[in-house]
Amino acid sequence: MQMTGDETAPQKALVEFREIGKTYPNGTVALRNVSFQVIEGDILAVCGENGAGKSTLMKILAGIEQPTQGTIHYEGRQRRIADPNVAGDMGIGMVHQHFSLIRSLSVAENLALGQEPRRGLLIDRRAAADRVRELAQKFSLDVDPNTKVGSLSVAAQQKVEILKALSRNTRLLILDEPSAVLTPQETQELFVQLRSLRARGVTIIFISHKLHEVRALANRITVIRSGEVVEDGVLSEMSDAAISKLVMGVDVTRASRNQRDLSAATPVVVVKKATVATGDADRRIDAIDLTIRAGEILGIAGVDGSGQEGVVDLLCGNVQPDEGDIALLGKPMALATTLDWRRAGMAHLPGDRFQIGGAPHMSLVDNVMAGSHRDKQFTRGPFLRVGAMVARTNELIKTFNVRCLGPREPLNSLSGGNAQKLVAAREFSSNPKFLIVNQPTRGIDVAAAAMIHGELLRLSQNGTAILLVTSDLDELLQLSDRVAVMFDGRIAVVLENDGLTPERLGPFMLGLEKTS
Amino acid sequence: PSSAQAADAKRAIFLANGTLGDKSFFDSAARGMQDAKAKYGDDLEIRIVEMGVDKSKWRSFLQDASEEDYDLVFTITFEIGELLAEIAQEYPDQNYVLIDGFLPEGAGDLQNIYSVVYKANEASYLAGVMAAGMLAEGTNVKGTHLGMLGAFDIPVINDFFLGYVTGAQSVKPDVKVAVSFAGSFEDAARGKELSLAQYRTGTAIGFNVAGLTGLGQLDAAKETGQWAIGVNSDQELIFRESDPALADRVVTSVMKNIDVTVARTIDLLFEDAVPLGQFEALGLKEGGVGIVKDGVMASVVSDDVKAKIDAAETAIINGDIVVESAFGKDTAEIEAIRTAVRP
Amino acid sequence: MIRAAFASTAITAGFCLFVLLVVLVPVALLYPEPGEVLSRFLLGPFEKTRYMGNIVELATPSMLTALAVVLMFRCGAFNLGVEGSFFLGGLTTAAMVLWMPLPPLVGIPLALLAGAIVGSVVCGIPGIVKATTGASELVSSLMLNYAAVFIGLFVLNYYLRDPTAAMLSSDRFPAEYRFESLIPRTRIHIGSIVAVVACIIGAIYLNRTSQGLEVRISGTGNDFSRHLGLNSVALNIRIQVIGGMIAAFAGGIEMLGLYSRFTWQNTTGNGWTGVIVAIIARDNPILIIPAALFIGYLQVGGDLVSRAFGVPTEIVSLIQALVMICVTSVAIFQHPALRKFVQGDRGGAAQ
Amino acid sequence: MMDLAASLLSPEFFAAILRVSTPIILVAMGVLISERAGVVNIGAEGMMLSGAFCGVVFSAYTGSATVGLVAAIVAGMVGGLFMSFAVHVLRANLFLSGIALNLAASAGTILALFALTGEKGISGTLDSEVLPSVHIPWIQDLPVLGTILSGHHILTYVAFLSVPAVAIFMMRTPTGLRMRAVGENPEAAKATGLSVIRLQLQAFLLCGVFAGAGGAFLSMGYVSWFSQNMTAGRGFIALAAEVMGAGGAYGTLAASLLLGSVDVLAIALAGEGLPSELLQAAPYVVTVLALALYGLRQAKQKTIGTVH
Ligand SMILES: Nc1ncnc2c1ncn2[C@@H]1O[C@H](COP(=O)(O)OP(=O)(O)OP(=O)(O)O)[C@@H](O)[C@H]1O
Ligand SMILES: Nc1ncnc2c1ncn2[C@@H]1O[C@H](COP(=O)(O)OP(=O)(O)OP(=O)(O)O)[C@@H](O)[C@H]1O
Ligand SMILES: [Mg+2]
Ligand SMILES: [Mg+2]
Repeated sequence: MQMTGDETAPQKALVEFREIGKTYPNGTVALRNVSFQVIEGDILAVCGENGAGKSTLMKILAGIEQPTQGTIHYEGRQRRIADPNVAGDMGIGMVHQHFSLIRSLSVAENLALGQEPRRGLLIDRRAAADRVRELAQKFSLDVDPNTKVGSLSVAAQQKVEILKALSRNTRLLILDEPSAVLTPQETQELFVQLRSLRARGVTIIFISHKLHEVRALANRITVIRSGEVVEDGVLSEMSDAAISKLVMGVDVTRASRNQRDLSAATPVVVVKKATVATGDADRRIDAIDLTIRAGEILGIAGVDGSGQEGVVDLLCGNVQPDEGDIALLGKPMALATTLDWRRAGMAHLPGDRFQIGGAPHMSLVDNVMAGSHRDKQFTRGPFLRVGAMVARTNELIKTFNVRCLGPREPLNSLSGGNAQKLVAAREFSSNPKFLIVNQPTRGIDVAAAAMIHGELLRLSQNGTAILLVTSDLDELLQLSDRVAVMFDGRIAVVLENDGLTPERLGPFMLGLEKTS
Repeated sequence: PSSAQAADAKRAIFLANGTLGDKSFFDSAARGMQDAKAKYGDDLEIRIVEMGVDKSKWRSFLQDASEEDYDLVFTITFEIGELLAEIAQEYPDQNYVLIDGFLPEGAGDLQNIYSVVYKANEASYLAGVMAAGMLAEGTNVKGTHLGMLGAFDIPVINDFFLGYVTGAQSVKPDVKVAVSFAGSFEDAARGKELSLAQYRTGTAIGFNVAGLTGLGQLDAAKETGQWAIGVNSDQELIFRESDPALADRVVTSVMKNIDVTVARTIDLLFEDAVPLGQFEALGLKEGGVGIVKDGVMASVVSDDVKAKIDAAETAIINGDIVVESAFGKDTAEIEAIRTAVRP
Repeated sequence: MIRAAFASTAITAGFCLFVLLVVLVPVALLYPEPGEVLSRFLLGPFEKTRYMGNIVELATPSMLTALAVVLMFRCGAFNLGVEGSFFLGGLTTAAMVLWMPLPPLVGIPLALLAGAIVGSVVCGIPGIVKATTGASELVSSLMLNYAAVFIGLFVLNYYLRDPTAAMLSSDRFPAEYRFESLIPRTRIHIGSIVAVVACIIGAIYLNRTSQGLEVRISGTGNDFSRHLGLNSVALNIRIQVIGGMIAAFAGGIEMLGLYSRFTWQNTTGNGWTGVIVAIIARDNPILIIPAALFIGYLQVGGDLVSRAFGVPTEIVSLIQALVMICVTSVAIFQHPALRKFVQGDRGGAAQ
Repeated sequence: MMDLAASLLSPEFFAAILRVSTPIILVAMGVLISERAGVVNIGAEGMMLSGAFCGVVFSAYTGSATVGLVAAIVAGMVGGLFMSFAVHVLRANLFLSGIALNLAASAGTILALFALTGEKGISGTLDSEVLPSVHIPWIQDLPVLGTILSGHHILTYVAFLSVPAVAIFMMRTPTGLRMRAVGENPEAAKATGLSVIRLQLQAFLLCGVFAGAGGAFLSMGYVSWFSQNMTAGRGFIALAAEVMGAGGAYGTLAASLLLGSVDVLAIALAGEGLPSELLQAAPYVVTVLALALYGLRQAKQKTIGTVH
């Protein structure tokens, strides 16, 4: 852990953590004895597995949580960061892992919140809007001050978040997994902007689970494991393997796909000219044709909001097509509800595990058994066989390596990655004929992601037809047999994945190229 | 307060099957208790207990009172008669008084209850005579007919109504009476709004039988310059000091003298002469009911009308006039009478 | 696990007592014999069989209304129609008993069933309105409570009234329809047993049946149940109808258990008590039983001091209001020190 | 029947609507503020009752209607403090705290009235003041409009003026913006540095201001005394109006006026021989119908809105 600095720049610490410890009121020890420095002008990557304590540490720095032990020194002086306002005054801005925007308010209102420009007693709306334009121009982030945040795409919301964090003369910008919800293009764009911020003298702390992003952006890295700092140094001096081992404590092997010819396999899902013209604009689809065969993983690529969600809605029964046909193993499904789809053998791992994929306040047993709670195996007449359910849950917890205190704990006591594994366990274990996976590894650590990837490949080998929607192109290309690229609610092209590259997909994703 | 009581003091308890502050029967009975206390001092121990509106709890209050050797347990209103009869059977050694309520049929031979009802219809008859008299004279009234504001369409209230109507008809056979019900005993604002609607559509004199809701009528009368008639307590007196202009609009009030009955019964207790096992219906003759004559009425009502009232009173006392009662009439009969006099 | 559960119950009970004391002592000091006031309030309810009977009598309807509330809350419906359902249930049961000349063995269940069905509309309609139009069930059920009372009074006045009775009431129920007291010197009737059993069944239903699991899932919000393909709209309506039926059934039981004729002229407050009990029971059907008994105990204790010392009923209401707030106070119940004490050394293990 | 039609079209009928709606509007504005800040206030009824009581008592002892109104408002705010203490400090259930406030206000006002006057029912013996009515120059001389619009209680005008004021407050002022943020997403608001508790406390206090004024309207103008439980459920009606208005000030005004109109209609029909019970049920049934229709329209608009 020898720190050989960058000779050219002066080594001035902007922030110094001294023996920070944090125990949450429920007894969870999130951090213990964390000590390291953030050097002024650096882009520091903070890495670590799910639940390692990264967000907690950053929340402490941003004044949202208070440490239960230790001190923070900012510009050489010990400071107590009592609340987010203090942090703001100190020049610390944070982009949260889960957005802290108010959806019904406009961009300008969101940015002004807490420090509204006034004209008399009222908010000076024009000044607020001007402030947004000014900031947007200064940081070359393009947003319209008067649109409602709720109607913005995720990427645009991310920009608003960043602008908000920068809106108070910010000298230290913290980004907690900013890229988790972005497409690769958007991520690239974000990085350009972050670099230019650094050039303006803003120090940046950046949390990510994606090593290549860390490499592309950061110059230093701090690795946290189980609430303790296990590495703190210059990035260029460390190999990927070393970092990955530091993060996980073990080596992680990536699952990989065998090239297969599936053209003769039974078509499981057949979609013909399906159109959905109502509902949210970015969920509409237009004359979609798709076939997914038994054992095949069909990946869907596309810029966020190109209609991927619409396809998922359509194939899990959330919406019925206005026009066109769908069949599952020859059975017409155009009018089918979610329940019909599930009965016919569909399973679905959604993007949002706490809202859609599970009930945060219910126990792990309830979360795992929901859906199979009417199976003969787990019922006796109208009654549940609780013993059998608990046994089954324990079994799945074991096979999917879910880290938890026990099956009776609530789902929200799990970290994001472990919750995702639990939801995956429920969906994957039903032996689906057709499986939809939507952003399966968003925001979860490398080991958990590898485990889920392995399971997906295993299922496909057993004949499950899988629809994979992901904005992570590496993941997409690693797992898919074929890739359908969507643009503006249509399928622009379907490509065999025989050595496809992101560059090959790019023009289709951006609508520059089209083949029917 | 018990320390100062004489050892052989008489003990009486009043169980209000509701809450005090109704400006009506409960308050009146409580007043009677207090009058008696003032009279007998340490020789009398009184207790006033509110049983609340939850009817399922009344029985246990009665049972408790029965087990604590009071000399007399007072209860009032029609709602409790049946329950009291059951309790009285359960505690044959305890003595009770039921005021303003009937015992159920077949309970008549209970020897430990003294029960009293009022002929409110008789006093209302006088109010009707007065109102119709003023209307017929037309000198200081504005409007074409009479009005009444009730809380609910229930027998006790309809009994007032019937007396009022028949009294009015005796003076002015074609008299019309508008009737509104508020659906509450506590909503004075609604009482006022209903009364305003009546006064604005031709009601000259209103009669309120609706507890606190009814007081809203007085405010409406003040605002429109019309007349009101109160009930169960002298409503003029409530406001005489604080709002004379409003008090001036209350011509009279129809009284059930519950306080008098309570105090008198306690007198009888000291004489060991409570007529247990008996039932009395107190009307004008017995002084159990009446109308307030010495307030606004004295100056506002003409001697001619006053004479009519006195004549009617005498006739009722002599038994020459028998005023109809709403008790025992079914809903359709009452409704028919209301329809007949609707303006 | 069991030790913790037991300790937590014991602490809850001890705490309720503590709060009660804190609120009660200043009031007691206003009276010449404060000690007597206290002991009357706290111990009085256990002095006589009859008082304990009163506790149970008061707890019986609120157990059932609380169960109705818990079921609806757990399903995500903030429906306060129990008050109106209770009223209409009582009225309909009374009407059936009076109109249907059947032997009690058939007549009573039939009357209760009819009451349950008619009374269920007050909770059911807001459920249906919510499902079809999205209008808040909280507000429409509050409004329907009032409507139910007035419509009920209309029926009473025009169709059920006993003209020979001096008050607005129905005819007397035939004696054989009224529930008999199970324990001498009390009016504890079969309904109390029914209520306890219903709470137990409610707990089994919620926690141990497939449909109960669906109810709980629906209660957590729409997305997850939609993801699973559950028809939570239909389930929601069904639960609100069932909730209404339970509350209305409670009204019928109250009617046949404690009354000899229908005499209600307003809602009885049993629905609101049910809401209070449900919240105190933290939406757990089994905890309804002690919570309802606790509220009944407060009422009986309050009544006793108001009878014995003339403490105004209003003071008793104030005490009850404060105690209610305190026993649901998270700040107190989940205070770290208290939790630590209850959970023993379980704390730091969460990793 | 002719009479009825005439009375329904009379200016007095419309004036009555304004009068009957006033307390609903005032309290609904308070409920709106607290609801938008994320704390639905079931206790508005209790705040209103305390306001009605304190207005009478303080105006009687000081001889000043203004002091009475201020006292009513302060009483409402004390109710707000009570709610905030229960919800934020004790962290008790919001619903239950509201129910408890209603209970406490009902019991507390009766006790206090008894302590002051020896009466539990009515403050008739207190010589309390009423707030003035306002005659608007010019308008009062107009034939029909004069009766409808002029000569109302001052708080009626305040109620109507408070609607745009609340709209501007919620939509255009920093505090209103912050309250909406806290109500919509407390976590996010907290991360932004807003104090959720302080803003919700302010919302409770403002709700108390309006509810207290609504109570003062009842006891210092509508009638000129306090009587037990005189609010008679108007706090709950205000809650309904706010929901029907979907949280917007103008929508809430419209809903309050609708509820007021139905009530006044029922009052006008009271003498027409319909069963009184059914007339009394009517406003509540209409409320539910209106809620349903409004919900239906909302749902429809949503689907239409998204097609384009
Ligand atoms: N509010 C909280 N209350 C209790 N425990 C918490 C809370 N927030 C986080 N924790 C726990 O603290 C630990 C660290 O969480 P933290 O959010 O810092 O992890 P992380 O490193 O950000 O993980 P991820 O990569 O999944 O974002 C975890 O065990 C988590 O369960
Ligand atoms: N009050 C709490 N009690 C217990 N655990 C909590 C609490 N609040 C948050 N946590 C847990 O702390 C963990 C960290 O929270 P955080 O918001 O950083 O999500 P996360 O783990 O990073 O998930 P993801 O990265 O998938 O969004 C979560 O797993 C969450 O369940
Ligand atoms: Mg995190
Ligand atoms: Mg994460």
